Amino acid sequence: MAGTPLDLQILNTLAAILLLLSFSMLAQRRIVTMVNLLATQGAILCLATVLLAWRTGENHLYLSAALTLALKVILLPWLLHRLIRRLDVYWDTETMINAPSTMLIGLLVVIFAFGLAQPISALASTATRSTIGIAIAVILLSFLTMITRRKAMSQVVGFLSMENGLFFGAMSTTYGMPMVVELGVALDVLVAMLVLGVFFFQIREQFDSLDLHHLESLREDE
Amino acid sequence: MLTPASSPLAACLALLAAWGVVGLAGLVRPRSVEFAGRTLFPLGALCGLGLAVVAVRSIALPPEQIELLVGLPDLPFHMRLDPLAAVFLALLGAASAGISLFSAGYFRKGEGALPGLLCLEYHLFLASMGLVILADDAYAFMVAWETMALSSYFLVTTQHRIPDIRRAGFLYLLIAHLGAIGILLSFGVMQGGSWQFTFDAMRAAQLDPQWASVAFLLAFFGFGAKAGLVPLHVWLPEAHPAAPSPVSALMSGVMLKTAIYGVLRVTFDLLGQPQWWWGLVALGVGLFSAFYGVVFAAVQTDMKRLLAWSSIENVGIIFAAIGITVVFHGLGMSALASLSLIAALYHCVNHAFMKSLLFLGTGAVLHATGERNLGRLGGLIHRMPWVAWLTLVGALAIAGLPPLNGFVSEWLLLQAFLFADTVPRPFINMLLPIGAALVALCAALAGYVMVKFFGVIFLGQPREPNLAQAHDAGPFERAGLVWLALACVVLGILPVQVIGEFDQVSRALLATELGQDAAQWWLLAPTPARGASYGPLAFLLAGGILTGLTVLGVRAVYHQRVRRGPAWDCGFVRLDARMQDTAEGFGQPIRHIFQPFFGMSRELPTPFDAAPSYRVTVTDRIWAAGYERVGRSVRRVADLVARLQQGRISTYLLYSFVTLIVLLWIVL
Amino acid sequence: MEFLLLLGAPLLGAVLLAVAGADRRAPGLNVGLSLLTFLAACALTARVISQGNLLVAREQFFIDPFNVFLVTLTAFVGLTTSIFSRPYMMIEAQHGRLGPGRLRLYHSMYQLFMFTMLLALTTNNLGLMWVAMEAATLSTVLLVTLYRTPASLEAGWKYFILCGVGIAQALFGTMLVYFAAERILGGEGVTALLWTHLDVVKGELEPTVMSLAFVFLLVGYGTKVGLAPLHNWLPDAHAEGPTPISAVLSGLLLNVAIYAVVRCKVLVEGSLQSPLPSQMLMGFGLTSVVLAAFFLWRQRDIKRLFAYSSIEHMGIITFAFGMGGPVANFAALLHMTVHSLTKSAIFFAVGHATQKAGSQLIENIRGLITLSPTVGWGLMLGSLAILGLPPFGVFASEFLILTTAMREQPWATPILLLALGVAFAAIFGKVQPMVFGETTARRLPHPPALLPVFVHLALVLMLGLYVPPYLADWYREAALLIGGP
Amino acid sequence: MNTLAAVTQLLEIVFAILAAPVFVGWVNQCRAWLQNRRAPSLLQPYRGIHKLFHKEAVIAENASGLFRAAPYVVFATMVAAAAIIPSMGTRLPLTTAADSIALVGLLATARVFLALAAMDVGTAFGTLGARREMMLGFLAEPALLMVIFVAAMISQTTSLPMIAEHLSGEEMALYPSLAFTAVAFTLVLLAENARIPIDNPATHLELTMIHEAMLLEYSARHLALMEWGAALKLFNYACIGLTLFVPFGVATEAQGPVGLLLAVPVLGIKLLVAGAALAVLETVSAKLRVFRAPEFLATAFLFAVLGLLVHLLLGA
Repeated sequence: MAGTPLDLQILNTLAAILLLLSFSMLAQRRIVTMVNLLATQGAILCLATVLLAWRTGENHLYLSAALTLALKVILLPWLLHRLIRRLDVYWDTETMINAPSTMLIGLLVVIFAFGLAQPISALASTATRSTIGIAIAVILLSFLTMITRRKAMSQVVGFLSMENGLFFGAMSTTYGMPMVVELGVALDVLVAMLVLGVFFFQIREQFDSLDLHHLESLREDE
Repeated sequence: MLTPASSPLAACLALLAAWGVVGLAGLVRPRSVEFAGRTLFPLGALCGLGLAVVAVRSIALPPEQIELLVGLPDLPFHMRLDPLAAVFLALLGAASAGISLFSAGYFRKGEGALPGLLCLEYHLFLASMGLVILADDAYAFMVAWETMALSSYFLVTTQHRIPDIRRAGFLYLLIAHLGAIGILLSFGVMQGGSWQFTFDAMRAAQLDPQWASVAFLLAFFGFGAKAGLVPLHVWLPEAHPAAPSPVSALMSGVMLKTAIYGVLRVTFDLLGQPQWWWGLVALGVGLFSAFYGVVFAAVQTDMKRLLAWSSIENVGIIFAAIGITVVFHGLGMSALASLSLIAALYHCVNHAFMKSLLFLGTGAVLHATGERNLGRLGGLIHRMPWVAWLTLVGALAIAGLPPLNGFVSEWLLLQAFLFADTVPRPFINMLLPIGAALVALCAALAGYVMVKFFGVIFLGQPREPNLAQAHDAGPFERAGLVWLALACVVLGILPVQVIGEFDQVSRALLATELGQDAAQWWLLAPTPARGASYGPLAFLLAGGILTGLTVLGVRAVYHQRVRRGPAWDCGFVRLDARMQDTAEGFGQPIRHIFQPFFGMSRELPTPFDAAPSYRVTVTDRIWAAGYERVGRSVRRVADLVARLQQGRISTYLLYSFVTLIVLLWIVL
Repeated sequence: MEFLLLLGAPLLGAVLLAVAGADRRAPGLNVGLSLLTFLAACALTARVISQGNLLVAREQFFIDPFNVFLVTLTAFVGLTTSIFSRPYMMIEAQHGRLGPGRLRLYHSMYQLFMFTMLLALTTNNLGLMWVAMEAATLSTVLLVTLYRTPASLEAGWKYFILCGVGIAQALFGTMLVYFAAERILGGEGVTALLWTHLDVVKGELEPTVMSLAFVFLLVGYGTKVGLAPLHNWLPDAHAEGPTPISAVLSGLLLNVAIYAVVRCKVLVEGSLQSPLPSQMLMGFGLTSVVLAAFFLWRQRDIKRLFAYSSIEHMGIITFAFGMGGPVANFAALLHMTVHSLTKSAIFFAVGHATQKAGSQLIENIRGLITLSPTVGWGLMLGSLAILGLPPFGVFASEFLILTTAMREQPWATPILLLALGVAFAAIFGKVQPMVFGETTARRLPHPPALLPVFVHLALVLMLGLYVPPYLADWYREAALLIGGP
Repeated sequence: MNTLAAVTQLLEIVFAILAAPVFVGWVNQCRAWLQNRRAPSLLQPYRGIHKLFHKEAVIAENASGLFRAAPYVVFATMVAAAAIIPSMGTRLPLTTAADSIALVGLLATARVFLALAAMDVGTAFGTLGARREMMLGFLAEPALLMVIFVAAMISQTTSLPMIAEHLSGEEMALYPSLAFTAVAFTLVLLAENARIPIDNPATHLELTMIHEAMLLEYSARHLALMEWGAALKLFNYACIGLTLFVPFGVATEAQGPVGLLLAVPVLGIKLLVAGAALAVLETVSAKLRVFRAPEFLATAFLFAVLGLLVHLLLGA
């Protein structure tokens, strides 16, 4: 860390914070804090993008940073908070597996992700190639969060943190995707959120709770 | 395109197409019975007759091939007419002519499906059988094979309101499909690396013995499933009786022969040099099926099921004949091989006519009385003389009694078995003669079954009062029955000419022939050296003269007064229909002697019953042992697999997560 | 010009129907728009046949023999489904299951869904293809949850989450491809993601990165195809939505997903030179066929039954593409065509059958043939066709696939045949009592439009007996294009 | 067809028709002597037949045409069978038309027509008799065929005259296989002709009779023909046994007319001895239960198969 220039050091620390955030999201029970963690994750991602844009002079990165800020930091968390208040679903108490074992599995997943990223970062020409491992780790951790959650809302938060991980991955491997794709992805995420909002209201209306064990009627082993 | 006159194959294809057109014409006015009955079915019979004539004339001609436009882009349908195909086409044409004639008068209102639809499926069934016989590449064969199965499935389920008929239809199509999969696999093995699926490529492919045996066994399984050999026979006694009688006649008489055609085509033509031990497999399975079929036929109480079981017996005997043909051919005893092949072909043709005649007879009875259960029939000979006497011809023929055709094929088969002691293999020359004894036992049991069948239905007193209004068969039905009975008699009396035709097939398949040099036209002496000969015409003349002399002798001496009185019956006065032997009763000795074969459950009355009743149900053990067990195991696996889909979304996510990690691990 | 019409019509239609989706003429408009798209697709095909491959709008869109036949197929089935959905939706509205608002949503989403599929098929840019797939998923989620019943909500939720996660993996895979391509083609502009450029340079792409990318892409798009371990969402989604949507989902969306997988496989195969991708495809295909066959056994809902049958057929197609080689690819393309035609025909018949019987449970639907022969015969012939009985085209492609499998992978053939046998027993055992026997169904207010069912089955029967030469050449060209060992 | 062949053929037929009732009378006489009863005269069967011919035929109301035709068919088949058994000479033109398997077929035809006629009237006894007769039939036929097979394998042909010539031509060679088949054949003879161990020819006891049950409804001339046919059947079986197992004395081609003249008395003596042996066998054995018949005939089949195996092993 010492030999690299200052901005790279900051980028690496920001990546480390991202990893820490997704880890804490894995262990978190309260949905409100999860949404806040998601917002901070978005903020960190936006910061890193701005820093990278400044360092590499890729101006389209500024635009994607602005997009991330608008979407991932302001709009979506606000939407989620409003939903949480309207549906007053604050707790996602019991999970599939207790916290310590999820953390342990998370650790294993991170190790696997770093092992996986070795060949890619060896080839990457970008400055931030070392953070690819962290990006993959964030993706797999958020996948794990979705698996271990009982509430629909927390699954959605996991899904959005996976989007963040993907964006960070794109940013660290190839300084972001081509503009038209970035726009498309952002649009998709926005529409996805709208659809999810509609979903929550309908589920609430049908089952008067967002717990996923109502959504287990379509099965075949009984 | 050669003009139909000069090229028989084109003529055959034109006639099959004519059948298709006649079938489609049925849809023009589907509801009217007269249109379908009076015009279309006779037209179909004419096409059948034409097909028979063209086929018989082309048996002696060299093989001929045509490629049609239809088919896969790089594998169009190949068609081929060679002596083997010509014989079976002749069989199809002649038998279907009689059956179509009969069904012209048979189908009436309320027969389940619309008459027009029935006419379409019926003629599609005939056309697809014709195509199966003519097909010369794997794709065309498979398409024709399963169209045959499909069209016959729809015919079987015409009265689909009855649950048993639906069950029979499902079982039939399922086993037919499994058989077809077996055949497809065997074709795959047979092309042996040349990767073209025309039969010529398969003939050229040199398979090493193991692969050839695998191909043979797969084909044997596939065709045996359609022919109804024992382990795979369970669908036959269900499906044949479920269909309307002309269709049962067509299925039993002709469709089973396409399976036999398939085995002959694969064993002798496509696999080139068959190995002799294959014959033992065919012989063993054939004999066991024959014995199993006839024993079960003897205990049936439904007349059509009785005939279906008897079909299994006859198919078993034909497979036994094919078995010894392969044994002789494999061991190089060519004269005997051609003798037993001719016996097999002869029995095929005989059975087609005999069994169709019997099924059509039961059809006429079913239409007259509306009753299929033997327990509620009897004494019909008085009201249905035409049907009774013509069915008697069929019954005597299938029991293998001398002047008729059943005896000729049995005689040829026993002659072939008789020389089996010259087989060089040590144990085989002892087992084969005992095989002959088993064939004789089956023939005798067939006699038993036929006496029961004819006696219980036509003779004795009518067991139900409403049998009195039974009316005889209509003109068309009589014409169909007479055509088939005539065929039985002609085949019985003129074997020498018929065997002359089959010689072409033996020369084509086994490169040897029987050669009818010494015999006059009326005497059948296949092996002059052995001095065994059988002249049915002289035999019949001598019998006729002796009977005539007896009648004249008696007339010269006898007291001519005749008085009709009540039956003597050892002096018992009140004689009613219930005192006769029932169908179960007639089968009782067989149930007693061959006890281990049957799964029997008896309901014995207890002394306290108000209305004591005794009922015995005979079930097929193979169904319980084999098929239900397979069904249970598949259900168990299905339950196991269903556990994958428990409905919780997190488990589904876990599946995809684990798949991702595993794949990444592999790629690393 | 046709290309603009091809994509413009559905997009414009979506907007138009969003506004006027509720009134009586909306279904007619829907049919008109689909007809317009179909004509555009035919014109486009004629142009591609005459002039060969086509690059439009600064290489953003690319039409070659492979995707042009899929475009025509999609447009055609889209047209017939819209014709079928007209009476179907009127009857549903009459039965009070759908209000005017929902009809508007249905029609606009239908056109949007067609647009996204055509976009995914024709685009040259892998990223844009991903966006189109994601948009397709979103539009169908709304369609699946149209009835607002608890079951449809659950199905929609699972469909959304599972496919969302799957598609996210695909996005990461696309990024890895972009990363590998950028090192060769240079970072400026968009060329690094254009399939035509990637296809040219696929030899030099980095093997390790490409294999990782392929894994992510396979798991991603594989979820959309419904391959075995990732298939759980498919039966629920296809069974709970309205029947026209099930028909389009089963018939078309699975084809588009397989198209995407094959596009990626072509790139990865070029760069990897090892049989790993095809082995993976074959592995997925075989597990799908076997698992689906045994799943079929316990089904009680007719639409779930045919959803599992779709999984089985997608397994066969993936297995065929996995084997590679001109014959197998030809058979796989033929199988895709006949499968989508037959499966959509079956869903049309099932749609009316469920409406007549008033329930989707198999034991409540009895004796269709007696009350309405057309629906009964349509369902019977359709299920016989899907089960691969010869006169129909499905047997033709299965014949080619099985015979190639006998040569390439002799060990796989018995497993395939066993699965086909079990599937036959399961499906036919359930369909037969539905079609035959005493009837419990009731008359429908509107006469069902069953012309599409018999047009589809006639086409499949034709493909079974006689594949027209220009169609055969089309498939051969596409098969060579896909290539493989 | 030279005259000698025609004469032999005619002689065979006439001799068989005339000698059959006498043979039955002779067997009944021997049985009576063995059971120390006064024996009925040798010509008693003739008197019975003559009486029956002059009686008025009573036919049941629901009897069909088959019932009236059956006696003539049965009688004619039995005469045809007698025509092709080389009991006296081997130069029989009719044997070219029918070999030994056709002979078995003829016997089967007679049995089937008899059973059908029995079922025609529809009484309990008729159908019971028919069922039992067919049961015996299908058990006996394989054994009979194996017997003929062994003889055919020994002489490499299935035509009866050539078998007779082959067997009589050899100098007095002992065939162990033929010994076994002889035992089998006697058992089959007893079963087929309703002799004591299987069925008592003289009885009218409803439960035990098999052959008599089928003739229950016949009267007058039809009954006469049926009785004569049954006698002919016994005569035929005896002749088959004599031809196969006691072949000497049959006039072959070479011996010309003199041989034929000599053959008639030799056949007479052989028949007398056979009749006596049959009577002894009947008086010695007791009647078996009907369902013991299968074991009885299974042993017959076993002996025939043993004869076959012995032939295959020892070549004789």
